[in-house]
Amino acid sequence: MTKVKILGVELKNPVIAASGTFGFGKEFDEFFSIDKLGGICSKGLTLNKSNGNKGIRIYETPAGLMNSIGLQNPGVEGFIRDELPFLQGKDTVIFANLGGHSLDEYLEGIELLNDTSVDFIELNISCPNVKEGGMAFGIKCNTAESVVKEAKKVSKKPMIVKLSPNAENIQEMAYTCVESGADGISLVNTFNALAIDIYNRRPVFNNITAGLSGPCIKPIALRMVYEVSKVVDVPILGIGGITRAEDAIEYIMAGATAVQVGSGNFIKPDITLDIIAGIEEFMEREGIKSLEEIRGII
Amino acid sequence: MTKVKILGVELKNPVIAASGTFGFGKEFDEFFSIDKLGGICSKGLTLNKSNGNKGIRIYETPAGLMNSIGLQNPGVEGFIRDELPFLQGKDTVIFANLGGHSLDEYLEGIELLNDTSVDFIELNISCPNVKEGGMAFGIKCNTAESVVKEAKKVSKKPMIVKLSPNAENIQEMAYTCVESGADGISLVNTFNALAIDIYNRRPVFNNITAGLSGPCIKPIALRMVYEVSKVVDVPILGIGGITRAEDAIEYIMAGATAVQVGSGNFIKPDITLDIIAGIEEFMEREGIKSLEEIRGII
Amino acid sequence: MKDGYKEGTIYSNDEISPNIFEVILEGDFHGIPGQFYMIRGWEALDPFLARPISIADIDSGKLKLLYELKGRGTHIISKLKKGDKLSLLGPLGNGFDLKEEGRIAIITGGIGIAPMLYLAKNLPDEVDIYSGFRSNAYFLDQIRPYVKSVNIATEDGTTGHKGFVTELFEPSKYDLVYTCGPTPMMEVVIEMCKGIVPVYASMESRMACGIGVCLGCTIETTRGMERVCKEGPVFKGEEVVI
Amino acid sequence: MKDGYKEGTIYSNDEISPNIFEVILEGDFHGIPGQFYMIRGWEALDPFLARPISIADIDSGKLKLLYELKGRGTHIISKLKKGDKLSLLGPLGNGFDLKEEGRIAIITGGIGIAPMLYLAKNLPDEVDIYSGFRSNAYFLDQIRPYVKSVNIATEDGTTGHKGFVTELFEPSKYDLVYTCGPTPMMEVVIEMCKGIVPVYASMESRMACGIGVCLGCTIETTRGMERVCKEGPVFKGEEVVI
Ligand SMILES: Cc1cc2nc3c(=O)[nH]c(=O)nc-3n(C[C@H](O)[C@H](O)[C@H](O)COP(=O)(O)OP(=O)(O)OC[C@H]3O[C@@H](n4cnc5c(N)ncnc54)[C@H](O)[C@@H]3O)c2cc1C
Ligand SMILES: Cc1cc2nc3c(=O)[nH]c(=O)nc-3n(C[C@H](O)[C@H](O)[C@H](O)COP(=O)(O)OP(=O)(O)OC[C@H]3O[C@@H](n4cnc5c(N)ncnc54)[C@H](O)[C@@H]3O)c2cc1C
Ligand SMILES: Cc1cc2nc3c(=O)[nH]c(=O)nc-3n(C[C@H](O)[C@H](O)[C@H](O)COP(=O)(O)O)c2cc1C
Ligand SMILES: Cc1cc2nc3c(=O)[nH]c(=O)nc-3n(C[C@H](O)[C@H](O)[C@H](O)COP(=O)(O)O)c2cc1C
Ligand code: FES
Ligand code: FES
Repeated sequence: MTKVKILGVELKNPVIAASGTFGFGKEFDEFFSIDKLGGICSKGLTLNKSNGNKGIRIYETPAGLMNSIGLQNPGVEGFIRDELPFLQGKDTVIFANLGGHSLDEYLEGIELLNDTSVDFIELNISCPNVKEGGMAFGIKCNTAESVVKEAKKVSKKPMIVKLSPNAENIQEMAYTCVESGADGISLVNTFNALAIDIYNRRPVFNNITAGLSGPCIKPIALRMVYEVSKVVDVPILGIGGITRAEDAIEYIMAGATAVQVGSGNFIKPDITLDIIAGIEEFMEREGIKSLEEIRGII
Repeated sequence: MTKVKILGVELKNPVIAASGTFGFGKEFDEFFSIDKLGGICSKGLTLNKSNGNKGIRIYETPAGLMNSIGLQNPGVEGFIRDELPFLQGKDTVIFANLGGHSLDEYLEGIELLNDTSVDFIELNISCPNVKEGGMAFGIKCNTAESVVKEAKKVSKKPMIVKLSPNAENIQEMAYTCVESGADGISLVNTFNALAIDIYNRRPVFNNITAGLSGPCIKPIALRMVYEVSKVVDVPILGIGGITRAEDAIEYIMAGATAVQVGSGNFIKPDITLDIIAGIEEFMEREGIKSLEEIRGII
Repeated sequence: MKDGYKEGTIYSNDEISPNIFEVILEGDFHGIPGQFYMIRGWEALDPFLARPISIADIDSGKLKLLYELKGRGTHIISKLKKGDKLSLLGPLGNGFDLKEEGRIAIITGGIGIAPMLYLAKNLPDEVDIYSGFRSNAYFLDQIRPYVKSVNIATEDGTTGHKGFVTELFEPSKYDLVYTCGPTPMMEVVIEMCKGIVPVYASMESRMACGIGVCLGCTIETTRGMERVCKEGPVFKGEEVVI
Repeated sequence: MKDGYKEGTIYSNDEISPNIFEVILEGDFHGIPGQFYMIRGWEALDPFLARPISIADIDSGKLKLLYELKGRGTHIISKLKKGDKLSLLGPLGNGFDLKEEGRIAIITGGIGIAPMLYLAKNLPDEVDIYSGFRSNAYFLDQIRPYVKSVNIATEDGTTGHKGFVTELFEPSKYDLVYTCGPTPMMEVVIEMCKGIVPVYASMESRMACGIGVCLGCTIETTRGMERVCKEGPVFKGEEVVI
């Protein structure tokens, strides 16, 4: 009943674990069978292994949190070697979230992923926490355009482009990415944000700004998903502040094909299961046979 | 000790009541003497009286709220006739927040305000809740430029331009406004946001989107104030999610000369007094003689 | 000067009917029938806003509130126990105009019964109350001593008349009507009474501030947009633009 | 499968020293010394994250936690009373490696004393504890029965040695050291012990998830970046990159 199809790939349900909030699935599989999820996005990968950022990495805000992890990850090869085998053994759809500091890094990363069993590449042009590249690609349409175009040429996998809410114009950005070859769009990544340690008179984070996520951003992210759904015809994965089934349903009614749950995973390891169950309940109560009936209904 | 100066006008303290959250001061004056505030912004005025929007106007979100009041107000003349006399009798600084649906409306409004005792005009090019004009002026630099330039020509009052966080590029927007004649910048107004009533399968608000405010937006708004402070040299009024003295101090450390408290007024009528007291305490404890010492210190 | 938020200590907080709670707060509360308080049962910023709840009764300074479990706010409040604190701002709003004589009807729907105990106590005894509920009736036991007759309608027929409360009530029998309940019900009452008998209706609205500054709670009246929290919550039927 | 968040019912929650609270939870808790639980004392979304708190003791399934009033989270928890509920996820982290013999020192700073009762109970008696506090000492009465000596330092001289706890302790007298406290203190301890005696340090970090997925809590170790919540919180002194 809750099945959805993204670019020909069937997901059991529209609930995907968002990148950077689910590791590579192992830790969660100790709490519940991650087979139950529609899909899983890997932690953001970069071509080479990275230690991520120094200093404070997590800071709580009202109904949300800021993070400056900085793409700590084992590198694409490390992922393929050490993490993917476990994920392959699971009955869920795999999204490899790929970041990069330069166009070449993205392209090399894609080439490595081409020959694996991942179902999708989620091209992350929206990470605010790396010094070069990352979100810089996701602010102005013309920079995004060139990355997406080149990436698409190389990619043998269906390619979802993950947008930054910091983009100057989210509709134009989504439109540009799709015109440039994006097979799907996911949004939003974190909002660029600031926190100050007033006692030490300096920013909390070494990089000054960091990425805001969680329920606090949901109303804005939902608006962006809605706006994007008006200008592109590809599947949209809605992300931002989802902690309840109702939130997920809002995204679907705003036009998303599926949703990703990020920070919510931190406050309850099995929150995705609650959300899936809640969606099922809602569908039953409202007599909805397929989520297609309510997609983009508003 | 907490005194600050904005364009030659002295405020007792840096705490100003934000537009639309303080009426015209009368209701609050029943709870505490509003003389204690650094300043007061009027509800957003339009040239003509307006009834505002229909349908639901207020919707709570995690650590925030969405509103779609739609500039219900007595019109500039109504304000001058019925509200200003009361405010004039108070020992605080008055900001007349002026919205408009067209350039002409802004200009006529300014002319009417020119001959009054208001200390500042706060030009609202950022209201997301009116059908025409409003925020539309505050998204792209070139539209803002023409409004601000013309407004400046007409205005005899120091003119603060209130920016929308929905601007495509907040730094360019602030810079453009200052180049076009803004004497000061206030930011942020509310974030364009969406909420969906999933049971009725329609947006909660008649206008579909509405404006998000409150603590949820603070980390983003603070980042914007910081960014703007790097590119303009005029006084900045920091706004967004302030409910505690610490929040206000963060804004000042990010570069704001003063702050405005908006939604916070709804959760505690005398929250501004707590904030003022907290700032004083902080200054004493930290041995700060003047807020100039910490302005933009990060 | 008016008081800002002050703390009330919970004396009792009981579920008197499924999803319906009665909380009694110790303190020195005041207010007239039809006025309300803004209530917070949490210190954090989520939920963000306080909730408007009518005065159900005030007895030697103790405040009684009757509330229905709706969403997160009432859910949190329902978990509080004796000795816990609530933050309250009030009394707010205009309250009912109290009439000293004539035949009076009170018409309520669901939790709209909340302000009626305190109202009935402050009216002469010639009052008939007509209360509609979805299923179980509640709170009427407490009101009964202060009224002449109690008339119940339930949608599922659990108690009293099966159907709507408006089917029980004859406007022409009264000199004055007070009503509180869901807007659609009150609109029917207002229509029924039009030209026959004056109605005071306690209107619903979503509130942010409760003190007249956000303009979030306004409704259209014959005098223009008016604030439920300030000019209201009680409006004359003929003033309400339906 | 590991348990997700589960509820614990508060049996007692007392301020045992200024700003220091001890809460005891009824239930069927388990875990080893040095492990921790993620705690939520609220249902709403603000505060958003749970708080990591060490196991202070487990006794016939009852969990004891010792916590210092820091910010909003601990403030909310401190207001809870007998019968109220907490949500807990755990036990998490690696815990201390328990040694059965030799001379053992425990060095704590401030609230770093929290995991040491349960640790001391699970060590042989040949343990000396050295505890530093800003002003008042606390929790040592409970630990005393399980150790050979208790040595106190307070910054203001209220009790014991006036100064830092590290001034009291001689690494060469021991075969093993356990430490928990503020990072700067633990760094001194690690430096003092370098090449003399092995140290196990329970490291501090801000946590979001507590289960190893957010990478928010990592510290630099000789093996690379490691997660305090997963590979830790206990690290060997020589592994910690200072
Ligand atoms: C003047 C006034 C007096 C009231 N007196 C009482 C009373 O005595 N007892 C009582 O139980 N209720 C009363 N209400 C309604 C009460 O305020 C809402 O039920 C309550 O705010 C819901 O809060 P919540 O957090 O549980 O629900 P939320 O999670 O905020 O919302 C749940 C649902 O309640 C509805 N709702 C939310 N806010 C309001 C609101 N301000 N008014 C109406 N509906 C709302 C929404 O439609 C939503 O679907 C009164 C309302 C007003 C305006
Ligand atoms: C493995 C581990 C075990 C711990 N065990 C205990 C314990 O047994 N008893 C105890 O009192 N405390 C313990 N702490 C510290 C405790 O988690 C923090 O003091 C608590 O989260 C503060 O929450 P708050 O909401 O009161 O403060 P907040 O409002 O969140 O913050 C107040 C201050 O606390 C600091 N802080 C916030 N989060 C953390 C954190 N995760 N670690 C360290 N400092 C933080 C910040 O610097 C901030 O200035 C432990 C921490 C870890 C990592
Ligand atoms: C700790 C943390 C780490 C994240 N790491 C990544 C990442 O590596 N790649 C990525 O595309 N997004 C990353 N994100 C963003 C999330 O995938 C998601 O887009 C964002 O958090 C908004 O969703 P939420 O509000 O549900 O958390 C991260 C978010 C958090 C909180
Ligand atoms: C109910 C409401 C009405 C508002 N009306 C106006 C307005 O008329 N003019 C304006 O410039 N801003 C208006 N604002 C925006 C606030 O002045 C402020 O910029 C915004 O709410 C962010 O601050 P906060 O997070 O402290 O509320 C309004 C905000 C709210 C919540
Ligand atoms: S609730 Fe704000 S004006 Fe009525
Ligand atoms: S707290 Fe998330 S990885 Fe340790």
